Amino acid sequence: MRVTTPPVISAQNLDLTFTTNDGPVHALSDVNLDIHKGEFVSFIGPSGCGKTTFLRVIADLESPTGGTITVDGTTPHQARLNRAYGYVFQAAALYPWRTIEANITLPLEIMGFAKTEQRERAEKALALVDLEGFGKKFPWQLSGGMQQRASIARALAFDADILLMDEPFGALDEIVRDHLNEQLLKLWDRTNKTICFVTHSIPEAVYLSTKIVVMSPRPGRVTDVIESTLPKERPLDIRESPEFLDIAHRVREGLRAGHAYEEAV
Amino acid sequence: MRVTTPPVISAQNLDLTFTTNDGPVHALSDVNLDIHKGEFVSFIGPSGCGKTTFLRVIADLESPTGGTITVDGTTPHQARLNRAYGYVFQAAALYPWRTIEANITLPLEIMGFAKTEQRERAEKALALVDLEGFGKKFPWQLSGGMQQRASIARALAFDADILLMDEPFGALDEIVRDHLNEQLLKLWDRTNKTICFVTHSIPEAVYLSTKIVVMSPRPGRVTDVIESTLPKERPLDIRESPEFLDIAHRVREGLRAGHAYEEAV
Amino acid sequence: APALSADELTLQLKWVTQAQFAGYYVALHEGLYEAEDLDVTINPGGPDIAPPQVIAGGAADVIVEWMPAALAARERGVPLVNIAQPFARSGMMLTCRADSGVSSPEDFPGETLGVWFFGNEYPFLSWMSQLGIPTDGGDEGVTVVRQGFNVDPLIQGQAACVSTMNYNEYWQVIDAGFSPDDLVVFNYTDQGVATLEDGLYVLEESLEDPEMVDKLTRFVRASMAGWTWAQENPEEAAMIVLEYDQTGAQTEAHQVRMMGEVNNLTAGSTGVLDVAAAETTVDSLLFGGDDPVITERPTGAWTSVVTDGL
Amino acid sequence: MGLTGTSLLWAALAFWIVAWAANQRLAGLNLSGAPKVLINLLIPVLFGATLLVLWEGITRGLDVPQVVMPPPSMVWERIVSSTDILWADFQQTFLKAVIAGYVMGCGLGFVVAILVDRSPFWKAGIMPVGNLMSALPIIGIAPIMVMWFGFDWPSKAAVVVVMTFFPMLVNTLAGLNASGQMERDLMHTYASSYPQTLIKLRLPAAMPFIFNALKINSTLALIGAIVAEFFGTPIVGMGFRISTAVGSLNIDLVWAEIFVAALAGSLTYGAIALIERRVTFWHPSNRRAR
Amino acid sequence: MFARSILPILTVLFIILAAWYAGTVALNWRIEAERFERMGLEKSTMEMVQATMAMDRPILPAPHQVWSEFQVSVFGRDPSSPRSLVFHAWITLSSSLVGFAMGTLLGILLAVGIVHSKVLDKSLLPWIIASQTIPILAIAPMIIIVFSTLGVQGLIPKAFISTYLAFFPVAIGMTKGLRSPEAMHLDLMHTYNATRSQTFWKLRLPASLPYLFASMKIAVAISLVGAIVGELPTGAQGGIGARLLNSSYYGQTIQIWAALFAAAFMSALLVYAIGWIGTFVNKRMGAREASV
Ligand SMILES: Nc1ncnc2c1ncn2[C@@H]1O[C@H](COP(=O)(O)OP(=O)(O)OP(=O)(O)O)[C@@H](O)[C@H]1O
Ligand SMILES: Nc1ncnc2c1ncn2[C@@H]1O[C@H](COP(=O)(O)OP(=O)(O)OP(=O)(O)O)[C@@H](O)[C@H]1O
Ligand SMILES: Cc1ncc(C[n+]2csc(CCO)c2C)c(N)n1
Ligand SMILES: [Mg+2]
Ligand SMILES: [Mg+2]
Repeated sequence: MRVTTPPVISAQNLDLTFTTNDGPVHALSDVNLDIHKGEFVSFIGPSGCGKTTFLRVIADLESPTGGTITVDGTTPHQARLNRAYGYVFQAAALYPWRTIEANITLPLEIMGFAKTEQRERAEKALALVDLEGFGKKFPWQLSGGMQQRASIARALAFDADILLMDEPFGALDEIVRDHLNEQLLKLWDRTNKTICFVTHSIPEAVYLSTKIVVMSPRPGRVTDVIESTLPKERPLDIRESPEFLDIAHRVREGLRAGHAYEEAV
Repeated sequence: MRVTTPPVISAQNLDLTFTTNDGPVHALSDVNLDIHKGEFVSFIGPSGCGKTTFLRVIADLESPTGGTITVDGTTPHQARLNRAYGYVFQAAALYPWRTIEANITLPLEIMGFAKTEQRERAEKALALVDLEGFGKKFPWQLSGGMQQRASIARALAFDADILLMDEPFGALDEIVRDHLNEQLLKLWDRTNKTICFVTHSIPEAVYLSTKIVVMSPRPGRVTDVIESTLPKERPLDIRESPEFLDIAHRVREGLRAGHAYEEAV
Repeated sequence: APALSADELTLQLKWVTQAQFAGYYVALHEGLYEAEDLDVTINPGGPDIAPPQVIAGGAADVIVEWMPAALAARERGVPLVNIAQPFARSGMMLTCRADSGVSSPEDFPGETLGVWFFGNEYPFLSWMSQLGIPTDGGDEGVTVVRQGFNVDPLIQGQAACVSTMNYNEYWQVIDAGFSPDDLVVFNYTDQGVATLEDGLYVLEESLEDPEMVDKLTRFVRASMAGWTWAQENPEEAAMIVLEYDQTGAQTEAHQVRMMGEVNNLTAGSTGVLDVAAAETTVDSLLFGGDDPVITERPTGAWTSVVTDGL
Repeated sequence: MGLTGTSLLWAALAFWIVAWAANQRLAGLNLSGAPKVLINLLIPVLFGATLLVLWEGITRGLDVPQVVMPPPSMVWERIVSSTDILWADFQQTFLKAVIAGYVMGCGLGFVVAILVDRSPFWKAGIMPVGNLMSALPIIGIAPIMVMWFGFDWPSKAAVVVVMTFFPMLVNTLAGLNASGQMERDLMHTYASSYPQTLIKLRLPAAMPFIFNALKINSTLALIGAIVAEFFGTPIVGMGFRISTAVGSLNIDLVWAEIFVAALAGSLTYGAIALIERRVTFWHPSNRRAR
Repeated sequence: MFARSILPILTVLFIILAAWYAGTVALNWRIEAERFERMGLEKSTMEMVQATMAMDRPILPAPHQVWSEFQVSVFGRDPSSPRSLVFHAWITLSSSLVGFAMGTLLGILLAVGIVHSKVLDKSLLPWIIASQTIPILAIAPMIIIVFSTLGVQGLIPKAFISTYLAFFPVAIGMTKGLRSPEAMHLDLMHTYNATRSQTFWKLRLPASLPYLFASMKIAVAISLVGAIVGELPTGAQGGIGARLLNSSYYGQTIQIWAALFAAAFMSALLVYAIGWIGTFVNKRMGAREASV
């Protein structure tokens, strides 16, 4: 339906091999994937299958050793210089010497926003992740979940069109996670951002995404791309619907196939 | 049904307040709970509700500030001296300078087992968690999941009747987790141990337990105790049965009630 | 065996092993101490070894020390007594560069002078106080710097004059390419402020014990024999010193030359202290200034009970 | 002799035991807030007092000659009576040589580290050579510096510069690499410029290391300056005084100077540690549990 | 390997050498010029440059002068003769190794005490720090004298000074190391009802070893400095320090530099050796192989 516009992220025959001191590690092999504007794409797969690596290639944090990738129609490098994306790391990676607010304004300072705008945006971002009133605290004074939300706020603050999120909710309990999932869906709905989302949880992937990319390790390949048939409007209890369970089942099957090799080391 | 024998663990009006430099933290409040021999009890609740604290009280790693608790009919202190339980921590906590085997024999060394018996028991424990052949490896040569299994083997090695497990599978992906859940159930079935198991995952709690304890934070209280009606024999696809979903629903409701206050910090 | 029953005695030198102490090394090496039934241990000194402290701590029986330092220590409560004086003359000088414009003591004010401290500063201080020159800088006075271990300050022009011994540092200046004409030398003896150097001192309590006095007498006798030997065989004596030098920094030529100069200072000494010279030393230390080296005339700072027995 | 002699020694030993027991008690107390701070100060002070009493008791009780080791009471008298000398020496050695050398040495080490850090090539070249240089015993450097920079305090400052330069260089370089990969990647995703990353990430992350070097250097600098004064000085300065006082058997003055040195060193160290606490308040070693 | 580590070192060394030669000419120029002037000689610039690099007692000797002195006094002489640097290096090495061993032991004991006793923890640390602000060279002569009063001479007093310097980094590092096990690892021992000594031997000690080796590297370097300092007051009894001092006393700059380099070289070797032992032990303890 959206295929008329060019994809926001497009990978062709992408290949990435790390050279380590005990031989090369083939982290990504022949990955082909198009992601269009406004899509919510989840990446799922066993540990070490290359999910993080793929996100890092998009973010110009790794250079592919083969194939091509474009982001926003240009190279990842140019896209990074254009500040085309916000990145949420697997861990919160907040700077302990900055308050939560100062952590959120960090990218804004670097990108040269005015002081007042910095403050405004930080406030808005804090509100988005339900952290009003915690701006003056230091990271270690917050729980792990709150820290993770602060790091999401930081990625949201400068309002890039692409959001790259690497297992942002890994450390949270199910209820908080559900809540943040809902919030994220709302945000995505409202802003029409393109979101790439790595997760280990099948229900989470199914609940959030318009497209689920299943990967398998050694070398990291895309084994399945599942387009979700769920509606855009998704109450939490959609997760008990047969359609949901169906997609979840398909994802689980795809994953199990990947595991057939032997379990990840 | 089993109420004729005295409970293995019994808490009455248990209370625990931490004094910290910014005021007291009420971690456990008026907890009443009986756990009988051979039960598999899961603790579930939002972050910071006192699950770990409760396990630590049983293990004599914290002293309650009110109420009473007996373990094996005696005080937790005496029970610890009797080496009545094995404890599996939230992280694997293997000693990096010891091989997997030496990690498993660590408690045996301390408890003064004979060398040959140490080796035998280590071998048996390794087999129990599917780690035959990895005894001579060092922890970092194993994946996170394998490390966690090694730490379970370590707790099993000295064959205590009580097993305290604090989110042992938190860091694993779903497929590996399912596998370990199955193994754990088999072990429990075979040995008739009493298991206290902390988890964040509702399906996991429901799948494993004979009894699910739902807790809520601030102060940590037991809000619901759900006796499972599932049979002892539990194939993985029992999780798609209506009975299972029913219990899961009840747990989720209990949890949500706990969250109503405000989310955990 | 005599070696077993020999009386033990420890001698603490004032400085490192060099021809300045040749008499003692010769006596040790040639068996002169052994002949007196003595088992002598010679401990070399160094820049931070204060022999009076060593003897007060009980780590030596006899020390080689300059009389000003010994008298100063006496005032500080270490009852040192001179028992013999092998050095009849003083070898201390102040050596100046001719190109610094210093040709007489009147030229000192405003100049920078290098001085040894650590108990060796007393002759200089008493000389300056006799001249009435303050030593705390300024146009009227001289700027004193604590000279390090060598004569580099003079060679490099950091000081107009430095302290030298005529048997040692003076020759280092010459070796560095200065000819005697490039230098102006103030000999402390010529300036009338000679002080006695390199005497043998013990604690008062040693002299209360007749046996110890006998031991010391034998020691002084053997040591003086060593000095005489050194007078007669300067080159061999220098070689003996080199043999005892554990640092390997000394050179043969230097030690032979030093031996010659030192022999000039010990010439004619029998070990007996010249009381007149000692009184001169005391006078020059007591004299002048608001800050004399010693405050009152010492009593009992020297004795002849040991040399009487020679 | 009566009371002096051995009874004094026994009294000192008794005091030691009593003080130890008192400390055992104090350390066992479970307090918080102001009393706790007080106790934490009191315990080491009591411990120090014990050492002094033992020292006094042993020197007096065993009749140790005061030219070998004077009792602390005598040292104290000397401190009080010679404040002018001590102050002049302190000025010469500490206020001039140590501070100048410390500031220059640490500053230079810091600047060079920042410059070198940009180039792996220079880093790979300078680090091993730097390690070798910091292994040079400074006693050897001191006479050379006196030769080069003259007798007054600049030569002492130069020794201090040499001594403090390498610890600062090595620590700053290590500190600049202390920021985590993920934190640096974060900056990279913002397309942050080099100076921005330096100021906003790498320097703050390096602070614990830099303060480590500042602390090490604060004791090194004092020792270095004093030692350097053994190789030629004008006739003022702590090292000068110590060595001449040994020569003239004013051992009480020696200990008075040592006291001043230890006091100055400890206070400097304490001050830097205090600043460190304020600057690196965020570091896990400085913050109490949540 | 070459481009990544050797080439940069060579480049830096080359720059140092170049600066050194330049410094030789610059620093020695005036004295040579004055000397020739006193001798009434006229010299060309080239001759002057050569002269500055061939002085007997230069302010700064040229690298090749130092090197040839080093070679001669290390390889060219009987190692048992006091003229050989090997002779002196051995004297210094033996007392610094003894001091290092004692310092390490003392540091470990203090750390064990601090970790296990609340009183020691609270009372000792400030004084351990204060002890290091005492200028050791100032008391070195007195230590030598106090020891000789007790009848102990030679190696032990020097080793004591090394001990005094070396115990500090070990005590600090080891305290940190013994406290490095995470709470969880300690709790684990607690659940086994392990005794204090079991916890020490099976947990605290192995966990502290990396810290121990890191601080031993610092300690071995400064124990060498301590031994050299201890040799200064007893100037005539051999050792690198005595050599330095006597060379200085006789203005033998070239000898000073050669001795200095011998000391630096020895110290680098010791540090390297400790590092090597540390790596070996670490490997035996199953540490990950370092990537570099
Ligand atoms: N910098 C690197 N150097 C060498 N190998 C690397 C590097 N980064 C990742 N790898 C390897 O590449 C593979 C893919 O890693 P990646 O981090 O992308 O996995 P992942 O899917 O994100 O796993 P997880 O779920 O555990 O986060 C792994 O085998 C990993 O060990
Ligand atoms: N040693 C301690 N000192 C002070 N407060 C503590 C301590 N340990 C735990 N707490 C507090 O007690 C409460 C309960 O903590 P606990 O670790 O038992 O939670 P939990 O249920 O295990 O949470 P999680 O799911 O995050 O592991 C929390 O608010 C926590 O901050
Ligand atoms: C730091 C230092 N102090 C004193 C002397 C002087 N000194 C002591 S004994 C003696 C006679 C031997 O030449 C001399 C000159 C020195 N050179 N260096
Ligand atoms: Mg990843
Ligand atoms: Mg917990």
